[in-house]
Parts: sequence; C-alpha cells; structure tokens
Amino acid sequence: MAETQFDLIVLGGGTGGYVAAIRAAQLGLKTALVDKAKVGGTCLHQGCIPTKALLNTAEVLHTFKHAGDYGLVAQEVALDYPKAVARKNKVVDQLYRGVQFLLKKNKVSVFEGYGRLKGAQHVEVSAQDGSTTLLEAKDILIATGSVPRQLPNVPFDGQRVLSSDDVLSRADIPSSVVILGGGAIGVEFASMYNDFGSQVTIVEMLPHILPQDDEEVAEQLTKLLTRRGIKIYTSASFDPSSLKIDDNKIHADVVKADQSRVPVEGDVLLVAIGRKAVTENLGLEEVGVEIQRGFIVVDDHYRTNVPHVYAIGDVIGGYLLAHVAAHEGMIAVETIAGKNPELLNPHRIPRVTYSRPEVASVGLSEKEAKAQGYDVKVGIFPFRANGKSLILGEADGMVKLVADKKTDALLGAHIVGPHASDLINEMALAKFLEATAWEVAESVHAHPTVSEVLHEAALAVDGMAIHI
Amino acid sequence: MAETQFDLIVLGGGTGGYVAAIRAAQLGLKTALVDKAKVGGTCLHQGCIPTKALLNTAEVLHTFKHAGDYGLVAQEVALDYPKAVARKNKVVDQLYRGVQFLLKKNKVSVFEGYGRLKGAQHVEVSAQDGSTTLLEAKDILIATGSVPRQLPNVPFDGQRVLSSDDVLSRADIPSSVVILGGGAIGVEFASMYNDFGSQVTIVEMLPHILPQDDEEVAEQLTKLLTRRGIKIYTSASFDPSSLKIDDNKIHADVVKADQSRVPVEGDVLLVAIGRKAVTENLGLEEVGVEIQRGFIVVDDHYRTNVPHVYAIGDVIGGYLLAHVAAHEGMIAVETIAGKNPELLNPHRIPRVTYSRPEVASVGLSEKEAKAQGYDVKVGIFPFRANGKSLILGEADGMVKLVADKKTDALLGAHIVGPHASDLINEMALAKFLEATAWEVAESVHAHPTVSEVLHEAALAVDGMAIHI
Amino acid sequence: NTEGASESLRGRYSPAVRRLAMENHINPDTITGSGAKGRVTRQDILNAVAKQAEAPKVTPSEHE
Ligand SMILES: Cc1cc2nc3c(=O)[nH]c(=O)nc-3n(C[C@H](O)[C@H](O)[C@H](O)COP(=O)(O)OP(=O)(O)OC[C@H]3O[C@@H](n4cnc5c(N)ncnc54)[C@H](O)[C@@H]3O)c2cc1C
Ligand SMILES: Cc1cc2nc3c(=O)[nH]c(=O)nc-3n(C[C@H](O)[C@H](O)[C@H](O)COP(=O)(O)OP(=O)(O)OC[C@H]3O[C@@H](n4cnc5c(N)ncnc54)[C@H](O)[C@@H]3O)c2cc1C
Repeated sequence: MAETQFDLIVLGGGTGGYVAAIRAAQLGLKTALVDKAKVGGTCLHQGCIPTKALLNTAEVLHTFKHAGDYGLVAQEVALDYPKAVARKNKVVDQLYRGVQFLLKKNKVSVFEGYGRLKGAQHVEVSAQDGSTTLLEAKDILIATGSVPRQLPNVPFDGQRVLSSDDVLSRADIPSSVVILGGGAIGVEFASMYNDFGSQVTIVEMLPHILPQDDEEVAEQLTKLLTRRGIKIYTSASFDPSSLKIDDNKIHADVVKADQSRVPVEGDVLLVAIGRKAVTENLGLEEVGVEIQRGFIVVDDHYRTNVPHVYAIGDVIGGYLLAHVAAHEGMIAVETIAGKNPELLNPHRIPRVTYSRPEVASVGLSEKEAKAQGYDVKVGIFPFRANGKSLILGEADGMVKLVADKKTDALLGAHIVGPHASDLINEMALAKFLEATAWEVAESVHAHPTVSEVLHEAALAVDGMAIHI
Repeated sequence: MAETQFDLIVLGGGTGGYVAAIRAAQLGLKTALVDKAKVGGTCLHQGCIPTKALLNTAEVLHTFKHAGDYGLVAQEVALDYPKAVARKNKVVDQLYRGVQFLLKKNKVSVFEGYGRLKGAQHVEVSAQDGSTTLLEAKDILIATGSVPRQLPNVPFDGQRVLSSDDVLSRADIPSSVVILGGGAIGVEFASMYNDFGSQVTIVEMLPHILPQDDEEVAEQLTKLLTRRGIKIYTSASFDPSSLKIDDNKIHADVVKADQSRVPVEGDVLLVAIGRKAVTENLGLEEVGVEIQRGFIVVDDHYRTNVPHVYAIGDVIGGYLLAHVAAHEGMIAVETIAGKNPELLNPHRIPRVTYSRPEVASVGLSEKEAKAQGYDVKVGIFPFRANGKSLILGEADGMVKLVADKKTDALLGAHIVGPHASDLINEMALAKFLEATAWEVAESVHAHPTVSEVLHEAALAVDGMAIHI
Repeated sequence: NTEGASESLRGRYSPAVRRLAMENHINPDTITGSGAKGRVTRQDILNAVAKQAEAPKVTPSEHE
C-alpha cells in the first residue's frame, strides 16, 4: 500500500509544482506530487521547451541560408520538418526523464491521476483505471497551471482553428497562417513559421505587438519582422463572425482602428490570445478558495484565504512564466517549512520572447516609468556598434536602459537583439542588487562579448557611451 | 598647419589608447592620438576581432556538420577559407571605420606616425614620409601595447615559425600545427584549426592548459579538446635546440615531466608563449620612466614615476586584455581630468577564452581561494542539465562557483560551456556589487536560458540546486 | 554623471546587506558605505556591529 499521509501535497506537476515539490523534499517535508498528465507540465510538453527547440531549428536554418557570409559553402540547405519535430521530441523526452529522475532522487511520491480537493487537507486522486486514492497532508499547494484560451464562439477544432498545443503536435508546416495575438507566444510562432517559409499574418488588438514590452523595442521588432515579410496588423481586431472555414483555408476580416475591414486568409488560424487558469473541478468552491477574474487569489507568501491551502504559478495569474512559477513555488514551500524567504518583486522578473532576434525586458518601460512619476534618463545602444554581434552576423536590434534621473536607479532594461535572453538575466541581477546605471557601466564587461552592449547603454544613460 | 598644443597626447591608438582619447575628449580635454599603424591596435587588427571572426566561422562550420541533429539537411558542407578570411577582414574593416568615425566625431586629432617622448610633455611624431611634428601637452598617456614574444633563439620567420600575427595573415590552413603555449591564444587557435581540419598539438609548460583558470574547468576543457583529436602535452617543455625545419615541416622534441622526449611535427610551429610590452625606442629612458620586468610601472591611477606621464594597457602588464586596457584608459583620463574614478579591482575582471566551448572566469579559483585562507564552499552545475543548452545542442561543460563559507561572498566564477563569454559578465557584475552566492540564486533567471546554470550553481553552493 | 553618485546610492542596498542589517538591528541609512562611490557593503554592516559591541553597553534591565 502506498503511503497517503504527507506534510505537503502539490497538486499539478508543471514547472511550478515539481520545483516546489523538490524544494519541499530538500527541506525535509514528506511530499506528494499529483499530476493527471506528464510531470513537467505545460512548459516542458506544450510550452517553453518544444517551442524553443523548433525556434532553434529555425535559427540554425537561417544561419545556414547565409552560409556564404561566414565563408562556408553548402548545397541544398533545407528543412526536414519531421526530423525537426523528432529532435524537439528528443529534447523534451530527455528533460522529462530528468524531471522524473529528480523527483525520485528527492523522494517525492508522485501520484498519476486527476486531483481534487476534499477539504483543506485532503486530495482525492482518480487514476486512469478508475481507482481513487485519498491523500492527506498538513498543507496543500495548488499548481494546476493554465490552458489555451479560446476565442468566444470559435472553439479550437485541431484542424483549422488551432491552439499552441495543436500547432506543436502538427506533423507539417502550413503554407500560410493567421496568428491572433501579438504577445510572446504569437510572435514566437510568427518568427518560426516565417523562417520555415510560411506566409504569416499577425493580428494584435493593442497598438503594438508585445504589448507588455517597451514601445520602442516593440517597434524595432515590428520593423525587423515586417522586413522579413511578416504582415502585422496592430490596433486591429479580428471579427469572429466573419470567419469562414472551407476545405483548404480560413478566411476572415480584420477590423482596423479606422473601422475599415481587411480580409485575411490562411491555411490555419492560430489563436494565441491568452491563457486560462485551471481552477474548475478542483473542489475549490467547496473548500471556499477565493477566485477573482479567473485566478486564485493569494497573498505575497502564496497563501489563499483558506488556511493550509497555497497556490502558485499560472493559476494565480500575474506573469504567466515558468521561472515565475518556479520561484513562487520555492517561496511558498519555504514559507510552509517556516523559513523566511526573500519575496518576489515583479519589477525584478525578466521576460523573454524567443523570436529572431530575441526580445527581453525587466522592470519598467520608459512609458511606465514616466507614468509612475519618475523623471527618467534613457541610454540606448545599437547592436550594430557591438563587435561580437557583427562577428555573429546578428547585429540587428538595440538595448534601452531606463534610469531615474534623481537617484540613478536602474528602473528597466529592454533588449531586442542576439542573446537577449541571457543578457536580461544580468539586468535582473542588477535590479535585484538595486544597482544604479553607472554601476552597470563601471562593472567590467569582457571584450568582445555581446553583453558589452549593456555596459555601453549604461554609459549612454549619462551621455558617456564610447562606441556611438 | 595642424594644431600641436594639447591637453593630452595619447601615444598608441589600440583599444586602451583610442578609448582613453575619446573619454578625454568627452571630458573636455583637447586630445591628440598618435599611432604608427591603424587605430584599433592589436585587438582590432591582430587580436580579439579577427580571431573571433574566424572562430565564429569554425563554430558555424561545426554546427553545419551536425545539421541533421537540428532537423536540417545540408549537402557538401565545406569551408571556403579565402572567403572566411575575406569575411574576417570585412568585419575588421567595418569596426576600423567605426573607430575612425568615433575619433573624428569626438574631435580627437589623430596623428599617423611613430611617436617618441621628448621630455615629459612633448611627443615627436615621425610620419612615413620622413617629416616630423613636435606635439606638446599638459599630460601624456602611453598606450603602446604589446607584440608577440619570440622563443629565445628561434625567431619568427613567417613561414614555418609563426606568431599569432603571421597566422592571421596566412591565406591557407596548415594541415598540421604545433602550438607552443596553452594560454588563451594558443587554445583558441587550437580549437579553430581543429574545426578547420588540421592536426593540432599543444605544448604547455605548466600542469594544465589555461593556467590562469580554475583547474577543474581547465581539465574539463582538456577532456573536450582531446576528445576532438587535439593532442595536448602539459608539464612539458619544447626543446628549441631540437627544432629542425625542412622544406615541408618543422620537427622538434617535447620534454615531458619525467624527462622523456617525444617527437612532434607539424607544417608550422605557432609560438604563443606570451606578449612583450612595447617600451623600446619611445624615449622612456631619457625621460626616466621606470620599467620593471619589461613593463612600465604605474600606481593605481596609472601614473608613472614621472609627473604628467601616465601609462595603461598591455604596456603596464597585468591582465593583457582589451577591456582592461579600455577601463584603465578611462580611469587614467578621468584622473587627469580631475575626476574621482572608481579604481579597477583585478578580482572583478572577467577573462574569456573563445574556444569551442568558451571558457570564462572572474575572481579566485578554488585553489587560489584556499591558498588565501578562505574556507570555501563550491557549487557546480553541468550544462547538460540545462534545457536551453540541450536545445542549442551545446551541452558540454560546467559552471563552478566558489564562495566563502563564513560570509557567503562570491569569490570566483568559472565557466566552460556555451555563451560563457556573456555569462561571465553577470558574474563580474555580481562581484562588482559584492553579491553573495545566495543572491545570485534568488535573483530570478528567465527560463529557458543558458544563464540559468548560474542560478543553479549558486543554489548548489548551499546544496540546494533543483535540477541536479 | 557620477558626481552625485554617493547621493544616488542612498537607500539602495543589496538584499544581503539589508538582511545583515536587519539581523543585527542596524539601520543601514546611518552607515557610511565603503563600496563603489559609497555603496554600503556587508563588511560595512559587520564593522558597525563590531563597533556597537565595543561601545559601553547599557544593560536592558536598567531600561525596563
Ligand atoms: C507555447 C508556450 C510557450 C511558452 N514559452 C515560455 C517560455 O519560453 N518561458 C516561460 O517562462 N514560460 C513560457 N510559457 C509559459 C509556461 O509554460 C508556464 O508559465 C508554466 O508552464 C507554468 O507552470 P505551472 O506549474 O504554473 O503550470 P503548468 O505548467 O501548466 O502545469 C500544470 C500541471 O498541472 C496539471 N494539472 C492540472 N489540473 C490538474 C488536476 N486536477 N489534477 C492533476 N493534475 C492537474 C497539468 O497536467 C499540468 O501538468 C509558455 C507557454 C506556452 C503555452
Ligand atoms: C591573437 C590575440 C587574440 C586576442 N584576443 C583577445 C580577446 O579576445 N579579448 C581581449 O580582451 N584581449 C584579447 N587580446 C589582447 C588584446 O589584443 C590586448 O590586450 C589589447 O589590444 C591591448 O590594448 P593596448 O591599447 O594596450 O595595446 P595595442 O592594442 O597593442 O595597441 C598599441 C598601439 O600602439 C601603437 N604603437 C606602439 N608603439 C608606437 C609608437 N612608438 N608610436 C606610435 N604608435 C605606436 C601600435 O601601432 C598599436 O596600434 C588578444 C591578443 C592577441 C594577440
């Protein structure tokens, strides 16, 4: 008989849940992890990892097409999509086995099945075979994540109207695709499909794509994507009532700001308008866990209103990001274990879009900073003035640092360009350590490196950049 | 008639000199820059940039050879070395024009010619056409850099016995090469030639290659290079008296630690045993500038013993690195301009070797830290447990963080693996801001990024890594 | 502009400095930083703690 008494039950084994479970075990808590599907969750199976594996293939393909630029010759460079998918699956698999190994190594008891709260200290697990197990614990952590949001009245059909999940399980590349939503997910698929040769159209309601990012950076990316032939409509809405699906294509109208209508069409429609927290059918209402606007409500230690019940990750809203889920999980568990963890400050959380080139931010955009009453100074540095980026043959883009004129405090960092995903972590550390812009400038950056752009942009904040 | 009266004359227009000249001009000093060759110096014309351009071609070639891994097909992939050289030259040229533009934009007066001190406040410039100009300034900054060091009694001949300068100006790839010196320069050429198909042998006197780096990291790189077929002799000396040069090859004996002799041979011998500061024929003796062990002696503000004469960069020794020269230049000039610059702390300077994979360090190695009496704790994380590295197909290597058990202070960071050159700058910032290991751990790193390895290694310092 | 830099660092501490100060009941605002342009370092806090320990102590009982 399997053990059913625990210190902690984690419901949902995505990034947030499995990291929390491992940390709990490390802290000496007897821990159970319940998942109805594969541990690793969205991020590992339908999110971060599979998308980036395919995006990497897209990037390498792009490099190959420019072989001559590097002094290389090659005949017949081409994509073998089934092989790219197989490669993606291999990476996912390797990491999946890794997570399974880590859970075992840390002695986390993993229960496969659908979990439902039965009171504040019990979870009932229903396995595929119909059997149920009642688990009991001092505390419960909900980490059930999120799923793709549908367009009202236009359900996903897996054929023409697709979610990101659908797209990732397709065996081929559509020759044309209309993407609803110019957020990170939409933009990543747009960049990938464009590199794979599809005709791509993005429709975004707000005035610029990547609406959470700094305007100038988003505009820069818009220019780069447009130059590659991606058609981008912003301040534009998709009229669901105009959607027609025939044997080969979807057709619909996009309504622009001036109310004019433009017809768009594609082999498929990818709906990437957001995610919906998984809160239904979990027994939350019965236990009385408060939910607002679809997300579980928690305090800064991830306690819900019900004693012993905590929640983290996509299911509580905020930034729907894997590293956020993981950190929230660690903080929640450390709180449960009676530690005094450092709390999460949203201004210190890096966000990345893995388009080509990558886009990344931390902290306030220039506009946000001004709206908050800061008198700002801005330092901008273009990648084309950076030696290593020229060497890489990836010199599009720029860094923009936003600082407080009064205190020199680094308020925000915004990057569109090569290696942005790594560079932003340095800026997140700067924010975490409460650095000023001049400290970033005075910290020695090795030459030649891509991240010298940070040093130069920090100098530029005070008009002292050397290389522009 | 050109102006000959200045606030500052910078002698030598390498990275150190031109950056200093630009900063001086920004600070309102009327500045002259003297160089006998092209501004940009060693780094731009015979160092950092051309080597990394070729190394990048090597890396792309390697990726190409593994096209199938990414789901791509590429037939008949081959290196077109003359084209790679042309590409290298193009990048150098673009940056060279950039430096010229920056000097002009900042109104630095550039004098082409050989410069020589005439007293502490004059420099005589002898142009190619035989004409001379006498410049006068309140202060002089010497930034004459360094040149390749020869093996005693074995002069460079440009044919078989080569310096790094010679190698970079060759039009072809030797089919085999013996490299004397396993420092950064030797290892970079070894990695490059191996990727280009040459037989490579490295001979290093000290017990491990990259002797300035952490032992464990150097050993890891040794393993990776050896696996690629590079032959590495450590604790081994090259016997110059055994050197024989015939029409096609060089032959010589390597003397191992046990005094046994091993014959080595190659098309060419690349001597990469170090650099020699350029201090001769500059009028330094006449002015009385102190030189010790071949380098100009300066204080922590880069003042020589002679009032008004400053020196920075390779010519003063220490780390012979471009970013060091640049920072020294800025500090010297700010001192001259009456500012109070932050001084350079060698423990905060990042160092990079651009082999495949890259190696990078900042601060103390484990051994050094122990030798200095620290009770250390070490956190190690392998790249193969990092999702983004697996996605990149570059999962060899590891990060090692060294911290002080008593204070948690981050003492050193050592990386061998993908993007090490960017990652090290985050660790340099951590050192600059006097971070602890746990702060690096608690600072949120975006997922999936290569630099998550830093977060994990920092957690590992306290035995709390999640993903190992 | 690095002139007003030490002013700019007022009130900016790394989490480690904050934590050390809190644990030792020290207000970091009262400390002159020895780091870059006056940044308060962990060592500065430790030095302040040592100084406090040296100073003649008033026993709590006398107060309560
Ligand atoms: C296409 C795409 C790309 C993305 N790219 C990135 C990226 O690059 N970087 C990034 O940071 N984030 C990215 N994200 C977001 C990231 O995937 C999520 O933020 C992250 O997965 C959230 O983790 P979580 O643990 O909260 O939830 P999830 O990962 O969604 O995990 C929830 C788990 O709970 C399980 N579960 C749910 N209900 C029950 C139940 N009743 N019983 C048992 N188990 C249950 C599910 O099976 C699932 O395994 C991406 C998302 C998508 C869709
Ligand atoms: C193969 C190789 C690879 C390297 N890779 C890197 C790397 O990746 N990263 C890194 O940080 N460093 C690297 N370095 C080191 C880097 O090149 C030097 O540290 C840097 O160039 C030092 O700058 P400097 O200004 O002190 O001197 P230099 O760059 O050597 O410049 C000195 C200048 O002074 C001029 N000069 C000398 N004497 C006179 C005179 N009498 N009159 C007029 N002009 C004069 C010269 O013409 C030259 O332009 C590399 C070096 C080599 C050789």
